[in-house]
Amino acid sequence: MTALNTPIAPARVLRTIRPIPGLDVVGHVAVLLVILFACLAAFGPLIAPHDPNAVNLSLSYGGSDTEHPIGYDQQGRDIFSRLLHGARSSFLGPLIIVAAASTAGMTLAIVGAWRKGWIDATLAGILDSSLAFPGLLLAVMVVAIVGPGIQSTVIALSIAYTPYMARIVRSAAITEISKDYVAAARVQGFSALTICVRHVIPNIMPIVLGQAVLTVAWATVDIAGLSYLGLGIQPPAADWGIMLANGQTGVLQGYPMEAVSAGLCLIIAICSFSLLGERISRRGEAIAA
Amino acid sequence: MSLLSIKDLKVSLPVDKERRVVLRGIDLELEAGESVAIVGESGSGKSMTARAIARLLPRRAVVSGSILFDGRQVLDLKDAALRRFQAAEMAMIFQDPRVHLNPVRTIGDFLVEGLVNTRGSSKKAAEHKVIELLDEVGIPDGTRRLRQYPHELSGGLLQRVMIAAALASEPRLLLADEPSTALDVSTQSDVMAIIDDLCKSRGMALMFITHDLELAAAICDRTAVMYAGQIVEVQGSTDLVEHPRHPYSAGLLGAKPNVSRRVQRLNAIPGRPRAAFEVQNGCAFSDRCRFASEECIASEPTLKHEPGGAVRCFRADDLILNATEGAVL
Amino acid sequence: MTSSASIVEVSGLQKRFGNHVAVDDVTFTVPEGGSVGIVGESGSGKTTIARMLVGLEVPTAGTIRVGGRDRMPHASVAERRRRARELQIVFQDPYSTLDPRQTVDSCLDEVLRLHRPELNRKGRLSRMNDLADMVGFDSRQRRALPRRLSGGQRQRVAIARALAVEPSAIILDESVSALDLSIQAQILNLLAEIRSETSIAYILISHDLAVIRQLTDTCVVMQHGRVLEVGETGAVLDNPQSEYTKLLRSCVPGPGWHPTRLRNIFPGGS
Amino acid sequence: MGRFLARRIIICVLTVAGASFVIFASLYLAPGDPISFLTAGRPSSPELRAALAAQYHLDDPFLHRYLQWITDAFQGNFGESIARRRPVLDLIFANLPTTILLVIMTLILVVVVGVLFGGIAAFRRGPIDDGIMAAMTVSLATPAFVSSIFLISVFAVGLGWFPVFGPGTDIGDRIHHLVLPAVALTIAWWPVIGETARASMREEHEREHVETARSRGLTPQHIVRRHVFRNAAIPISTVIGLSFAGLVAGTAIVESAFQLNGLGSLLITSVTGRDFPVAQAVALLLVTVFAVTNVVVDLLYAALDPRVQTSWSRK
Repeated sequence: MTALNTPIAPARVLRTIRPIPGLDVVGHVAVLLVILFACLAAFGPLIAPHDPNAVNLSLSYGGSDTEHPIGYDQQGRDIFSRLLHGARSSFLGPLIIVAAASTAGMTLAIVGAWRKGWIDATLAGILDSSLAFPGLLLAVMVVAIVGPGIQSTVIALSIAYTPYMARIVRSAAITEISKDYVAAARVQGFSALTICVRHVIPNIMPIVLGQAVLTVAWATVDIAGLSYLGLGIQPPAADWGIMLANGQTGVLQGYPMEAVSAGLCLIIAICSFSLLGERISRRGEAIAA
Repeated sequence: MSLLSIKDLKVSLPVDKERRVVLRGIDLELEAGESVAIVGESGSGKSMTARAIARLLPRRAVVSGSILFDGRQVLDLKDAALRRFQAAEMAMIFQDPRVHLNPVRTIGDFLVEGLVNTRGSSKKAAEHKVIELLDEVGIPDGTRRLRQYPHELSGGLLQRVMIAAALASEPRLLLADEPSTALDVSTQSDVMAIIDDLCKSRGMALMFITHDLELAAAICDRTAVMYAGQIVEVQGSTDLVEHPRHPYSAGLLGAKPNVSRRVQRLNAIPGRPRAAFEVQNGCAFSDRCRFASEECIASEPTLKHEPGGAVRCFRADDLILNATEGAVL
Repeated sequence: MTSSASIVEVSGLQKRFGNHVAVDDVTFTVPEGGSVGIVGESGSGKTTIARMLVGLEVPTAGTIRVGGRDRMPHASVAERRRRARELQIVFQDPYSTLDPRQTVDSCLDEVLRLHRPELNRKGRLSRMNDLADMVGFDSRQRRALPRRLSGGQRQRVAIARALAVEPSAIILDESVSALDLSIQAQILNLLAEIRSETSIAYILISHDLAVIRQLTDTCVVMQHGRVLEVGETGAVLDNPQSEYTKLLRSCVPGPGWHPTRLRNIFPGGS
Repeated sequence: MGRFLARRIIICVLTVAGASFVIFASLYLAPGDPISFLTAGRPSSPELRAALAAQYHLDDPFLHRYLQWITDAFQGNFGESIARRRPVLDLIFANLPTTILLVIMTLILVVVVGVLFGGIAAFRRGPIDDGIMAAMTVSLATPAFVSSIFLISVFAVGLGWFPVFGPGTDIGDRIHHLVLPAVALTIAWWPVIGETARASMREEHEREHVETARSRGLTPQHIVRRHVFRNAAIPISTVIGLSFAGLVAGTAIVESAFQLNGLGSLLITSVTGRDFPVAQAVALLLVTVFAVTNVVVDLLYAALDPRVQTSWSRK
């Protein structure tokens, strides 16, 4: 099917792609998978062969055929099309969460690391105690107040991930700021903002980026989990978390395809993001050392 | 027979995907009770030599040549025999005692574990013995010190604890890898004096690794100067400081500022020290040497033995080198 | 202006970190174009003095006058830039002294842009050439990132960066102690040349008496944050007055020297 | 040490106070007036409205309301569930045993599996290490609700070794029922411990003090036991402590997946069923547990690392 072939470029294009220096084979696979999932999130709904919400009860738990490679779910909807649509809703939330948490976390951390003193001490205290509170719990409480939905969970998780981000950035920023070249720049009379923007941030960027990619992985788990529990994205939307919740009924009746396919999509996506994020972080730490 | 006899010792280490040579053939003899200093700058391979003798090289190091200790081949020792050699025949002291002691174990644990684990002493007997040893290295209140943790002691005291631990096994060879470099000036002299005293009074052979030729001369009978993974000169320590035979030795002496007088210009050696793996054809020092001839650039000199020492230089006999004024022709 | 001949005047300087007094009642002056050494072992407070002089630490008490003006903490950006042109610093560790992402040229260029805004591209380039010549850099090295440079070369860049501001004095905080002997000699010679060419003043902080002797005219001996002895460097080292200076002097190896056990300086020693 | 403990406890109390205030105040952030939010459109009798007004002290000033609520809460009075018309405390007590048992079983599994395989990976370089690392990556990327469904599909529906749903009756039966949920949670959490164990043991084994030990001819077993394990225990136990909160939060998901009557599933059903008093009470309870865990982690750290003890006792 064209849908399957689209992300894989023709051989001519492939030859122009060079391996990324310093990245191992697994890292390259992770990069390709992350690109694949990004494409799915962007174009998945456009290339889906069928309407993900077209119900046909006569096809309930129908097996696969040429038009429907994975078969049908309980309500006779095409699982493959639902997976393609689900990619977007599964990644859009995490992406917003990571963007928000990275920006907020980095700002807080660098201000704290630069100013030191009571500002940093207070920040460090808050960060340390907030680590004990899982984002999932905060999201559940927000849902308790404003009701289920993707917006509320995204906002809650953005707040919940900020301290994680801030903690990592803070320790990297403290190491960087304590280096002599930063002291030299201060003695040269450069302003704090200039030093941070020109020197500190570019040098800790690999660590921030690595952590951001890792956070995409964890936020995907959380968003899917919340949707699975019925607190996030609401049915009948096509989403991997919802498909797992629906699929659980199928599992009990001996039709595991929906749950298994959505579960595998999640596992592969999370794997690629965490592998890639880990490698970027490790590289950043190696450069910083 | 020498206590320690090193012949053509070569070591290479894996770096990324390639192998890097760090020692390019070391030949050195050490008699029982004798003290020899190995002097060199960073990357010269002086520490690697000591680690090769103690069998502490990194896992994937490739070693060739021979190290005979009392006639036995150290490089062939395995498992229990190797541990017996390490535990009973030799001991090693390192540059930074703070990282070479386990921070979460007490001084007592550290001192006693060697005796209990490798000698089968009882804990009580071991404690008794190490308290005596601590007194010998200038720590009289040993009983109290045994209960302390490394972070509660100063660097100088920690280095004395390391010395006491080295003495505990009554070794015949002490390897001291820059034992005073990380310490303050005043402590440095004290620690060196302790090592010197104890080696002499116990008849222990000492291999003292340092970058300071004058400190080497004050402690050791003989000095070997290393450059780029080779020994370039061996002589009696005092002779070497007064009449260096190799241009590099003379260069090191001339580069050192003097505390008792100021000179117009230090006789700095141009360029930077070469690492063993960077050496091409010819003498490793030729690119920095004022006296290098065509021969020096074309082929590599061998370590030529002569009365009182050995030197690795084609032009050693043409040159009259002066320590304080640097090298002159 | 109290004394037009001194560039730095420090009086009654004190720094506390919590209950610990790192620097206590330190007074000394640096004449214009002079070279003053501060000697001491770890914990003597010598580095803390350096950091206070350039405004990286705030003194608990005492005054620092540079170029006849008191240095108050919390200066404006413009004031800090003015101060930068009075006093620069070169640190000890060659490996953290440069931004790993900046080439030698872009590091110097950044400083020139800030302190010599009147220069155009060409003017900056010619100034950079001068600086590179002064510290002995060729054009290939100037395009290199710090990780391609050796320790000695990095210290040369740090010196050039300090000189780019054209300060009246440079603080050398153990700037040669992390270097190999043969490289250290090169840098010491370089520093001596620069001083003879530019009449810049040095404040040299070191634990190494020989380095102090080689590069300074007067020196200050410190222990536990206090000044023990001040005087002409030759006189202090040849004829030390305080017990501590005598001890330091006696611990330097040389011809005929032998280490001695110094039980008395340790509180635990019998 | 005493002052350190006091400081940690003060921080703990402040955290609980802050969090409880947010949990309490969130009622007033909700759209609409509190009573109609609490009843959530259910047909409500005047008695219920009066009971709610009394429970939340709605007639008092705001701060006073909070103080009343928190005092009540610490006396065990969380009010009454709106959906089930039972005291909240009864519901919590009814659901507590499952969660506690599940957390204990999971914690044991996570620590044993994590430290064991992390340790093996640390010392067996090559294919064994690679294999364990790959297993950790995949396992970590498998969310607990996904592994729950896979486990149910294979071991409950397919092989029939374990029950599909429910909490069980006596203790043996309860454990039997909780095996699959505990395994599902373990799949998500053992790599966290495993990676730390591997990294810290490897790091310790490369440390200079281990080189000293080797130079003294000590046996490898002695070095690993007395130096590597002992020192690696510090980061490992810290990470176990930090994982605890996430693990407890994770019980909400597996309890829902396996339809167990635990605290987590109580929280979820009260949120989906708009039973706010129950949600508030469970959240407050969890927050308190987490804050106390934080203190315990710090104390553990101080107990294991002598450097920390002295630096704190000096402060």
